[in-house]
Amino acid sequence: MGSSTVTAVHGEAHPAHLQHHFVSSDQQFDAAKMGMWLFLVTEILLFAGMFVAYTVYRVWHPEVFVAGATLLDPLLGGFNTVVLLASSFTVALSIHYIQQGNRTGLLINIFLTMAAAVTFLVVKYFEYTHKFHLGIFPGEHYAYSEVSMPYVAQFFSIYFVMTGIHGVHVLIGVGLFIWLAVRAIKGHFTAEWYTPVELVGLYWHIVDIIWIFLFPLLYLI
Amino acid sequence: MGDKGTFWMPEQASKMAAEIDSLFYFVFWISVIFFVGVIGAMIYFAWKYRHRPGEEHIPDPLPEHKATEAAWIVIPLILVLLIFTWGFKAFLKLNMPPPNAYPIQVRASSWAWNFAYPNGTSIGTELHVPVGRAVKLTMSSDDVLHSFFVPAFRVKFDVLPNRYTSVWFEATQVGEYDIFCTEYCGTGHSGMLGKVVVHTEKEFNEWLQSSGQGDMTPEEYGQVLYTQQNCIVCHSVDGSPGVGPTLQGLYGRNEQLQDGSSVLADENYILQSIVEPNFQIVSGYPPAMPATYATLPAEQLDALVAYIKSLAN
Amino acid sequence: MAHGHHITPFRTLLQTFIALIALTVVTVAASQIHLGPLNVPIAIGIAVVKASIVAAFFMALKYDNRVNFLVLAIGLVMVVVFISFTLFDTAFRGDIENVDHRTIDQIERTEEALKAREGQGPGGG
Amino acid sequence: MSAATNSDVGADAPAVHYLNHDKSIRSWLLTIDHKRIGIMYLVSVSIAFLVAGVLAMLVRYELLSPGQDVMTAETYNKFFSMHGIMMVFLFIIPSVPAVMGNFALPMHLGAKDVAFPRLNLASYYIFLLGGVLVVIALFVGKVDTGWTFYTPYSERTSDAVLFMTMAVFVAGFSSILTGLNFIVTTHKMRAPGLTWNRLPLFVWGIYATSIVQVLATPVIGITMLLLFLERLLGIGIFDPALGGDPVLFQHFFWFYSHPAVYIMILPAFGIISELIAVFSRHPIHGYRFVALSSVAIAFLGFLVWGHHMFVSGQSAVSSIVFSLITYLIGIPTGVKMFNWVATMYRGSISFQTPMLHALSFLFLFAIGGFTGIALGVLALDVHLHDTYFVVAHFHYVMMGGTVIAALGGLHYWWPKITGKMYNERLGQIAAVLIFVGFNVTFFSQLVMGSQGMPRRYYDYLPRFETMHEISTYGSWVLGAGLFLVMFYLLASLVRGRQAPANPWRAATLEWTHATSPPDEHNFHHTPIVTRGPYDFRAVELGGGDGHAAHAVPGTAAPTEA
Ligand code: HEA
Ligand code: HEA
Ligand code: HEC
Ligand code: CUA
Ligand SMILES: [Cu+2]
Repeated sequence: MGSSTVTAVHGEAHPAHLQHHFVSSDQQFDAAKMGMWLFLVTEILLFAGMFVAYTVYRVWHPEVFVAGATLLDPLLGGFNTVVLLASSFTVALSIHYIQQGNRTGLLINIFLTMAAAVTFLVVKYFEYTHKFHLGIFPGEHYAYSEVSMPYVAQFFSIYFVMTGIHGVHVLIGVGLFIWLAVRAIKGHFTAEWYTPVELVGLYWHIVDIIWIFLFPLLYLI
Repeated sequence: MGDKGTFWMPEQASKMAAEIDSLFYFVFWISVIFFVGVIGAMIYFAWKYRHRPGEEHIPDPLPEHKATEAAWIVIPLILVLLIFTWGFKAFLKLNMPPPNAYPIQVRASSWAWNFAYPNGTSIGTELHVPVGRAVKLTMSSDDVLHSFFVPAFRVKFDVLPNRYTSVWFEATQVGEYDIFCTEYCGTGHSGMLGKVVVHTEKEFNEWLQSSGQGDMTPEEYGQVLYTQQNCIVCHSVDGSPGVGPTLQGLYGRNEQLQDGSSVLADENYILQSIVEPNFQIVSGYPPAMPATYATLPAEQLDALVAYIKSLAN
Repeated sequence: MAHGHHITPFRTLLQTFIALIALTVVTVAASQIHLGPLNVPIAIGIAVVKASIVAAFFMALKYDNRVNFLVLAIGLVMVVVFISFTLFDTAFRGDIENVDHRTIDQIERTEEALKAREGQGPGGG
Repeated sequence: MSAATNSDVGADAPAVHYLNHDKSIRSWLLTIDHKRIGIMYLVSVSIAFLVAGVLAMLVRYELLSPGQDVMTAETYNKFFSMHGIMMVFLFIIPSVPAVMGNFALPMHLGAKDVAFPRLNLASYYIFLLGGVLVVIALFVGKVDTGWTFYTPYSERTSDAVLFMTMAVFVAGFSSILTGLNFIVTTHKMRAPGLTWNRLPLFVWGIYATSIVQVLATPVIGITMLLLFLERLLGIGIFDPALGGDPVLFQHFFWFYSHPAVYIMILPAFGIISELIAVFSRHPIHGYRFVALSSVAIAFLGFLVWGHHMFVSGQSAVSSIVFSLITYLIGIPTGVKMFNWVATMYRGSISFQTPMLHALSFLFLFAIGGFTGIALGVLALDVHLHDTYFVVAHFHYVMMGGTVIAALGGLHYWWPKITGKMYNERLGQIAAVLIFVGFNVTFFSQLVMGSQGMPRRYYDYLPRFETMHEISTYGSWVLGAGLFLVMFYLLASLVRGRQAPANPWRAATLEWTHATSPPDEHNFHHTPIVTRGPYDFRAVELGGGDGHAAHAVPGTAAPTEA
């Protein structure tokens, strides 16, 4: 890893985006990307807590999870999965285009991703309201009489907390895409410098990956 | 060792205590040896190689010895594996009761202990056990976490709500030993104490037969129960209100109830208040009295009523 | 400076996307068939494959600095540690009798169920 | 490059440096200079330490005799909880990394700043927000849960716990961002020639710490979030009354909080490595072993959390696994201890204040570590768990270990941070006072603990009175020592002698290549490193920087001595 140390060459013309404490754009880009990966790992560990809760309660009460899954709609969940996968694709494309200096490609794909994220949230909203309507609330407020075995409330606590926190991440993603779009329109990004697009892209893929696990664990099995 | 224990460890009063103490002293002496070795060397070097004024030499770097590094990895490793093995064997013994252990049920609630015997006797604060016989306590909590700790027996285990846990011990000496609650449980945590009273087998059986009454009159016995069953936690006998109303002058009083009605506190009312506390709630008080007293044996209920009667004005 | 950055070709991205959709279809289909105890591992296995594909191609880990892969790998090891070591407890709770593996609620429910069964009398079961 | 001379490390006070190049308040509050951020952390965590320390003195005062002395049981419970929470989350976790790490790490690396300076400032303000939430929680109601927040008690007591869980969540975020920043800085910002084998051990310590911060802290975040939701919505994951499992909460809590104890100690190890080497004028013995043992401890630290739960009702299998791995941590720690002592062998040892603290660290941490081993023994922990033996153990490692090391580090870097020398004599007196006071306070607790005195007890049986008395008297000596430190350090700001660039004749870059206090951008020129961090001879011969005429210029690494 010694290769990451760089030789200082003073007098080199600094590009505008290069902060004073970095020696080169590459160093700055690599640093930002590694920082982002570290952040993604903290996100994974944050969700790990809920996966632990999921596993523990599933091992204790498997029947509850099977019953709980029947109350969730795999079609809506599956649809949302496809939506998120598509958004991952478009976000990867947006990076692909800006790397080639294609700003229109970048902008179109940012908007497509944003649209997908909003679709996801809308579907989630309908799923939630439907549940609330039936009296399916997390924990002690659970009041759905059709399925009232012991510990089913735990299943829905886990369901709501997991998808809720995931949903918050999607919402944050929407905010980030709006920010990216504004900057893209202002022409901030070039083939030389597109770090924010890259970082938000990474973030968005993690949000997608988490959903890739949530979908089968909650809806299917 | 004797009765007072050693500098580090309290008196030993159970079968496992001696083994735990040997283990403790084993770890202790290994630690002392290493401590003296390491810190002794440090002090010696600090003195021997101290910088002397005027001396300006810079010492040569020492080469790294693979063998030394390996030695101080391997030797401690062997020692800790030894300690581990012993610790884990003793741990299993400490937690696996022999099959014929004498069973007692323990209930913890903030901030009191209650012990129930197979014959229905139940008593707060004081755990009576026979000497020389394995006893298994099956414990549960009514509210938050507590922990049952008897230093003289070297046993401790958390008491959980909604789950049974257990400890066992075999007392080796007649006497009285402290019980502590060692899981933080709120304001009264440090007051959640108790006593283990170790009897000879014969005394224990007598105590159990009479449910602890011995040759006391019902009033006297009721007074004992008033403390043992923790009534004292909520009810005073001097007229001052506590969590619950005072018991002084209760008998024969016209009690104002929460629903607006009133009732004459006679024997029946008092008995019912104890076994079915939420049936009639006294006005101005929360329905906070535990319903657990319903399981008290009849003699004890009678004794309590008799005692409360004796407090009439 | 962009010379240093790998540009993932459009074809690769598209193929990745198609593979992901295909796997989603497979996982939904597999869950509809009853394979007994196999359903859970299959679903998780497919999810792991999908996640790896996203990481490798969309997130370009395959072409990236090794250190970023290491970061992710260590993070995942910790997730496994967290889950497995917690399971050492919860899956084996009560292994030496000093702790009951059931909660008191569960014990009471079982007793009630037994009582109800008895209440139905002989032949009722 | 190699044309640079020693003139930039002269003994004279630089006229313009990072402290005075811009004196406006704004330039402080919005600074992205890692050194200034370090100072802001220093002020904040010192206040937290002072408040939490005063709470501890009150706790000790109440325990002077059985029964009520100066406060009620409720107040006592509030006080020890606040003491624990503030000490852990607001003082010790940010202390060494965020203060000395911020100040020294980029300089050790020969960098101008950390990788993400603005993030660094953000993490300071997030920390501050955490602190504000703690204060709010303090005034809204009683937080009397202990620092462990065990359910279900934490779900039954006052609602102020809601604020406290949020405070811990927020403070955790700050800790994550700091760790993340340092990892990237260490990877990407090293000066030319500074290979991994030439990193000062302080950097290795902070690096290992940062890994733990990044991997463990998110879990306290989700734990606090779940606890919050549980109180708010009754989601029933941890509350037995709702079908949850209180022991599961303990797993969640300790998955973070055990690694957190290594967040506390690893940077301290780093400081001690620096101090022992510098004040023995001897390269650290077994450099690679000391460096890698930090990483080993960081990793093993994730596998032992269940040793806090031997009597909690967890399965015996897990107790056994956790106990076994617990001892393994003693091994890399031992490697460090032995190598430190070996470093002193044939050294040339001087006893300035930082070194006194380092020696006192070795003494106290050894006791703390060995008592830790005793607690890790399954059958012994049954007796010792939740007694003052545990309290003494963790004060020996946290106060006797981390805080003493931090004091050593503070004295060591004080001339660099402030450009002033403190009063050496008072420093030595205070170091001895603290050492003696500490032992009196906490050794007595070891004894009463193994005798059976439970912790978190407001009141106690008469037979523990003597030991409690001794402990309380000791805490007065300890407190006096610490106040003395505060006094002469503050005094040095006004009356202290100007510090030379390298008063300890150390060999790391902040001493050899920067003025005291340093320039706004740390170094006038990016240093080029051609030697190891403990090459005192090179410092003596060539002025110590890699730039001296005979030093090998360029980035090629010469073989190490
Ligand atoms: C800085 C913080 C810190 C550090 C470094 C440690 C270090 C260690 N701790 Fe400690 N610990 C705490 C902070 C810390 N601890 C806190 C805060 C608590 C209580 C929390 C609460 O409940 O509130 C606690 C509680 C605690 C418990 C639970 C006790 C209980 O509640 O019942 C245990 C049990 O195993 C334990 C063990 C250890 C061990 C084995 C080490 C080891 O890392 C020590 C290793 C060091 C050495 C062993 C000494 C040097 C080695 C040699 C010289 C080599 C030779 C060695 C051998 C032959 C063994 N600790
Ligand atoms: C970093 C961690 C840390 C530190 C340093 C301390 C320091 C001290 N602690 Fe602490 N303590 C804990 C962490 C710490 N504690 C924790 C986690 C608990 C458990 C809580 C729980 O059970 O939940 C605990 C519990 C605890 C108890 C047990 C309470 C109980 O169980 O009932 C006691 C009792 O004696 C105690 C005493 C002390 C004393 C006397 C000090 C003294 O060392 C304090 C001395 C400090 C001062 C007097 C302040 C002086 C400071 C200045 C003047 C500022 C100067 C600034 C600079 C030098 C920069 N502590
Ligand atoms: C946790 C607190 C608590 C404990 C322990 C407790 N009580 Fe009570 N008790 C109350 C409260 C509160 C009331 C008033 C509300 C009610 O009527 O239920 C009450 C009411 C009563 C009354 C009716 C008083 C009246 O003025 O009409 C009697 C009699 C009584 N308790 C007896 C006992 C006895 C005997 C014990 C012990 C064996 C006991 N209580 C233990 C809380 C407690
Ligand atoms: Cu009950 Cu502490
Ligand atoms: Cu620990």
